[in-house]
Amino acid sequence: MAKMTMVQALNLALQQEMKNDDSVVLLGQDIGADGGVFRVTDSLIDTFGEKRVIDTPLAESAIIGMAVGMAIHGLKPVCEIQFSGFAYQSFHQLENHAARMRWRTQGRLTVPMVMRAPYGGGIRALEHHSESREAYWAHTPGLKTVIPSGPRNARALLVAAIRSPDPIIFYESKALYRAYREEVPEQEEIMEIGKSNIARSGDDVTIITYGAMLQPTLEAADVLAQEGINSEIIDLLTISPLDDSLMVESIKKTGCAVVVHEAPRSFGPGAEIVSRLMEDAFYYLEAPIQRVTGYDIIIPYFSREKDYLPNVRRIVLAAKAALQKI
Amino acid sequence: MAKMTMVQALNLALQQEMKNDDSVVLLGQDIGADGGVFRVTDSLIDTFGEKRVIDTPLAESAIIGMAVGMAIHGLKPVCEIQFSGFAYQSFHQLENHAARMRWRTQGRLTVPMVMRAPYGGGIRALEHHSESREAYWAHTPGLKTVIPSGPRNARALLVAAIRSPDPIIFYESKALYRAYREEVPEQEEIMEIGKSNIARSGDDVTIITYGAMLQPTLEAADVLAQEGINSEIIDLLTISPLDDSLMVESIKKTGCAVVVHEAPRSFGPGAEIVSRLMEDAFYYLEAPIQRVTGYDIIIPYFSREKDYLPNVRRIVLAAKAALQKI
Amino acid sequence: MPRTKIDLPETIDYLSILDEHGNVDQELEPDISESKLRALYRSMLLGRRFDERMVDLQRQGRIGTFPPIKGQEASQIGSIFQLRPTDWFVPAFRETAAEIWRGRSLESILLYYNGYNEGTLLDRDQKDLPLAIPVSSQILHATGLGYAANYRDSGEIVMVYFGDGATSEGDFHEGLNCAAVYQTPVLFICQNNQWAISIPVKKQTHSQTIAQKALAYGMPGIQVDGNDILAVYAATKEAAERARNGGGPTLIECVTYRVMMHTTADDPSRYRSDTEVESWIKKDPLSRFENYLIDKAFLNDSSREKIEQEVRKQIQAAVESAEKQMQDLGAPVDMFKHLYADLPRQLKKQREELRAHLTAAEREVDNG
Amino acid sequence: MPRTKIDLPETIDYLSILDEHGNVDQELEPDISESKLRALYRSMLLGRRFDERMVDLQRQGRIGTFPPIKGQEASQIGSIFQLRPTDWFVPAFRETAAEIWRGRSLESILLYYNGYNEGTLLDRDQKDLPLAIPVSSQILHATGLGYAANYRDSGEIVMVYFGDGATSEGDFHEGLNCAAVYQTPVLFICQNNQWAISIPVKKQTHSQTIAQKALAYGMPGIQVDGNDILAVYAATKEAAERARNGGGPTLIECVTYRVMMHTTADDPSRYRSDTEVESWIKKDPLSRFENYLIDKAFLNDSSREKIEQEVRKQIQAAVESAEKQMQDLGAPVDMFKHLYADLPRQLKKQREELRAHLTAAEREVDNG
Ligand SMILES: Cc1ncc(C[n+]2csc(CCOP(=O)(O)OP(=O)(O)O)c2C)c(N)n1
Ligand SMILES: Cc1ncc(C[n+]2csc(CCOP(=O)(O)OP(=O)(O)O)c2C)c(N)n1
Ligand SMILES: [Mg+2]
Ligand SMILES: [Mg+2]
Repeated sequence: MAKMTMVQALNLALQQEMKNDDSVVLLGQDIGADGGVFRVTDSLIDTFGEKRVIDTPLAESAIIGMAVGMAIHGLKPVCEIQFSGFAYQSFHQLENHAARMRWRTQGRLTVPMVMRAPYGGGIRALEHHSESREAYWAHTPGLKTVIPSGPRNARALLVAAIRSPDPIIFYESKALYRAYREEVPEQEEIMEIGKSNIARSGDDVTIITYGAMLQPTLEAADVLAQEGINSEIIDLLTISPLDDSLMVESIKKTGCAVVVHEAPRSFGPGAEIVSRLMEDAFYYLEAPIQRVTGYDIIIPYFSREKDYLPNVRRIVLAAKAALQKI
Repeated sequence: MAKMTMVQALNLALQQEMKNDDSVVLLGQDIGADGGVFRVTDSLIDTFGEKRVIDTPLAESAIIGMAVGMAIHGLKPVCEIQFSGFAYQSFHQLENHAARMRWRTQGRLTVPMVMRAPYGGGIRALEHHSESREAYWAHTPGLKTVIPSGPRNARALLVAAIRSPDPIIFYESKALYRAYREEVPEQEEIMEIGKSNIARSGDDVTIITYGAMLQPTLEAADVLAQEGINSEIIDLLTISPLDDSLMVESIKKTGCAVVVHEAPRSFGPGAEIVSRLMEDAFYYLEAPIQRVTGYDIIIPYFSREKDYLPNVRRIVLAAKAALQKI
Repeated sequence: MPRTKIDLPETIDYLSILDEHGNVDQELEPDISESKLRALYRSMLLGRRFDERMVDLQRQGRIGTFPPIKGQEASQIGSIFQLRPTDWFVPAFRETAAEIWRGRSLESILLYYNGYNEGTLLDRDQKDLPLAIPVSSQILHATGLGYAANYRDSGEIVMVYFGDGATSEGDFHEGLNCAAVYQTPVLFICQNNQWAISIPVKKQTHSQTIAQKALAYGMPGIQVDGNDILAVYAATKEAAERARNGGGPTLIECVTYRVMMHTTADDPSRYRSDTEVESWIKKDPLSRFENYLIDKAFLNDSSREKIEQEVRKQIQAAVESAEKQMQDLGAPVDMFKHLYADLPRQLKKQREELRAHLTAAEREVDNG
Repeated sequence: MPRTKIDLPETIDYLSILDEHGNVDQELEPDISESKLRALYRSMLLGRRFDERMVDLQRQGRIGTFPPIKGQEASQIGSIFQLRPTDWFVPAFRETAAEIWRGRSLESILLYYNGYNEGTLLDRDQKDLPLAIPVSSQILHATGLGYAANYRDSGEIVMVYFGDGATSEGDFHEGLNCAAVYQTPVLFICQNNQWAISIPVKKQTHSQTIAQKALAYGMPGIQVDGNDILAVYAATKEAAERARNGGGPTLIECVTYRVMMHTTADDPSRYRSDTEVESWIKKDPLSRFENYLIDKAFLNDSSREKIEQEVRKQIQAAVESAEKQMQDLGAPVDMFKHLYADLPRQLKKQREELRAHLTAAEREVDNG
């Protein structure tokens, strides 16, 4: 096993899947010689050539639209959209076609493609480079939305995404790309899409989160533990379809919950989580579920972004509020 | 006062605003001689000429992107996207620019524009013509999303939208376009954006809805009334920013609620409504809030759409479930 | 060094072989066998008659909204003819004649326009995409298919259709640009039928032709008389051969006319004159081709009538069979089919929710 | 009737006036006064020196990611010169020199690249759009501004900038197509700097030039040596005059080179050779223009040095002033400003939530 950053782990997943299956091709802007602006596709062009590591013209609708055609033909395209904030140019290709082709052809033509895109704040990037709008995709029937939280699960989920018969939106947190290293086994590892994970067990309060927000949530749990509060942390990993069973079970134990995400609060992913818990665990809830989220504004330019993003302090306070301790 | 369909009422609003203010211009596909495929802009080109009623090339990004430029110049463009399912081609122009220009220029340049688009099912239309994805816009900071429920409020809200200093997404239910007529005063009438309306008072159960779903909800209330159940119906009118005060007050009275919309359930508008009620009225809630919505699938071709859309029966049952009567 | 004219390698040609009256330019006349000519004719006629029947059915409330193709039969049949079963066909939404040529059953078309998802079902191995309603969006799929064909070295080519209006969308641009960059074997067939709903082509673009847009991509482009099946045939043949030989994509503009309304929901009298329509009816592709075949003695009144009868019978049988099928179709819970390879748990729950509703509702009806 | 070549009214020219060594084609030499030439030179130099300083500041961690313009000064200053204060300027994100020419303060640029929203503030009546990061998206705004200018009969023209990469996006196509349809007074200035991050222009498009893409829209197009300020000046002047006289839009391709990295976050050694860069440095627009001015005796060593000193002082003063301003900026609650004309209630609540958090957090820190 080697210690890897998330970037390296993702690179490993791509490399191994490409080795295993010549129908896997990559396409996107600057993914060839440049290796992607975050280097996730570093040196893959040297191994697999420019027919499989396809530098595209500067056109997002083309990246997704061509991938739809390639997938119909039997390839397994893995698209890189340089930043998730530039995926909107391809929104119609995702909604009108990637998400619908199987359904529109009664299962005859399928679109086993992946759209990888870096998302989220925290790296002092320029505007349009720090958004977290996974809710758009989560609300779109026909897609599945996956957001890993660390190097190891990023690798295992990307393998699953590439092999998935359905189109997958795969959001990668820029803040996590090089945040830390983790043991990632050389041999194949794959995680099931649609399954959440208990990142920490506890029975006082349930905290549900995903992606980059797992880190401050874990830290918050440490702080809470010092005050004798045991948090159970659920790392969603897949946003849609939502694995609500795990959280429902947790609430039955804790009776209260906090949801943490960077996305704007209103009409955000947390709203659906709250609603599922309302529907399936209402009678176990002792207090309103707290949402610790980005505000309903555009994430500010980087001098202020740290005050926009959820942090340990806000999570700790919300957990206490959920426990009616403040 | 004349009895008008919603189409006529919208036409009246456009006509009067154009007469009052020569900065109001319309742009969209087939809005000129054709009067729009639903005739909302009928004969306006005869009155105001083709410089103000602008037939555009077949390009949605162009419609919104040009409108952004026109609005910056001081015009008040009212865009028609022929069907809301074709607004995605312009998603980036709305998210990157219309929603952000004021913020990006510290208030120096503003984009007082309206995107009108017919949405929703129920008229036996071809595929891509019946979606209800207002949640995409509601989750987008910088936009406001308005959905009228009848001819009179459609007119008054469109006037407000045109005069709004902020960009407005204005969804018009195709099913309501010619569903019935209502008295619409000739003289100016304007309603405030961001305010909901009590469409029916009651104190047993709160039913929250908007747009085309108001009609079956009102019918459901009649059915419930026959069984002695008094529904309070809240017609949202504005989806975002959400006027949660009215619903919170209602829950304090009724202790239970149902949300009704055509949009897919998961990550849909109902999720935010549930969350707001969770946050501000939790201790008044006696039972879980029910969601009566479209399913998490693509709305089926028209032979099956009536079974996809919420109907009176489903609303009645949900109200009873909310009341714990079943 | 000073101001110089840049020489562009490509020029844009116009091709016409068979004129309005059926006179042929013998130098350009392609060499097509009698049986093939007859096959082409039969398909054009079938396209025409089926179209007329669909409009009638819509008027009778027996199908939903339908976009007629009348007048565009030569553009469709003359081009699709070049496609082998192993090649890929990517339609827009007004290619009924081409879809039928490719093997789509009339029944499936009837089901589709009756609002049944089952109407999109084709043979499993048919290399045809379903029709695409979001204008221009399908163009990129063709480019992607062409890329994959090159990648697999399969020798397949791709033919994608779209209208004049479609050329204004960003996807047209991105699709053609990428196709040229990757030299994918794609034939971009623009049926310039002069109108995009109510917008005439001169309000769609300021360029003199659609064909010249190929210059923006360093791609060959040609404009043909789209009501002249021989010209369409010849231009497509040349482009298909080039594509098969690694010569990359071509843009072909077929100048034709939408004789009918945009769809059955449209009223063209609001935006165009009868005289314009009549002037184009004189250029009808079907009668022009008929005259040519008659001149060549490949057709006469009785053989013509025989084909006419066959076609009508085929259509009538399909209508009856489709209407029969529909009686057994439409189980509402089927709306949950085929969205995902495996239905996620939440969707199974929702399907059961729907099923329960339907059963209960039925019971209520049964109980009065 | 047969196969004929279609005559297109437009041709694509190439224009160059001042060669690499500063030799001028006297027949084409534009008539520009000495004081104007000096103003142009000073702006190019300011653009160059400020750019160098920004890269240094980034390397010192004193600003965030920055896209350098080095090598593109002639393309920017030669074109923007035509714009009156009453005209509209629509930049992409690599037009620092042009922005400064228009009156944007160096301080605001420094604030912007330091992550302060306040860095986008310009004079209220400045007819300049903020820079646009989503590639190509700004092109449509220019078309819309041009429409409005025509509608108001204001006589204004619009100048919009974008790169070679931007020409692949759908918005480029839609923007130019609509501009030609409505004959809006827009100058589309493509700074073809050969690279879009790591993608060379020949992988961006298969067309020989960017200028020829104008043919797709029936719009005049011209290619100029973008490192030759006189050629840029002359081509832009002609197009601006045409636009002001109702002649509609023009596409101008300035052939130039991005001498530096894409942004300070980029490492160009991964994808291009030093020899390529060096060959372009020989074509440097600034030294070329300097030689021209020296030949004309409009500049000499001492006047050159004087301008150099002025420019450096101006930059130094701006850096100091901006760094001072920043000390007072950055109240986090200001992030709620300017999103809506009036802050909706829910957002006021969220702002109070943030305020409360900040106050409490401060208190905690104060209490140790
Ligand atoms: C993206 C998109 N925008 C708008 C529409 C509505 N619409 C359907 S067909 C059509 C006109 C298409 O014109 P053209 O491309 O010339 O094809 P034709 O109808 O003439 O065959 C329009 C505007 C659509 N289907 N998709
Ligand atoms: C829509 C969009 N896609 C991708 C990016 C990321 N990106 C920023 S600049 C750039 C290259 C731009 O190239 P070009 O248009 O030639 O301009 P240049 O950088 O050379 O000035 C890319 C891909 C972006 N900003 N916007
Ligand atoms: Mg057309
Ligand atoms: Mg460039």
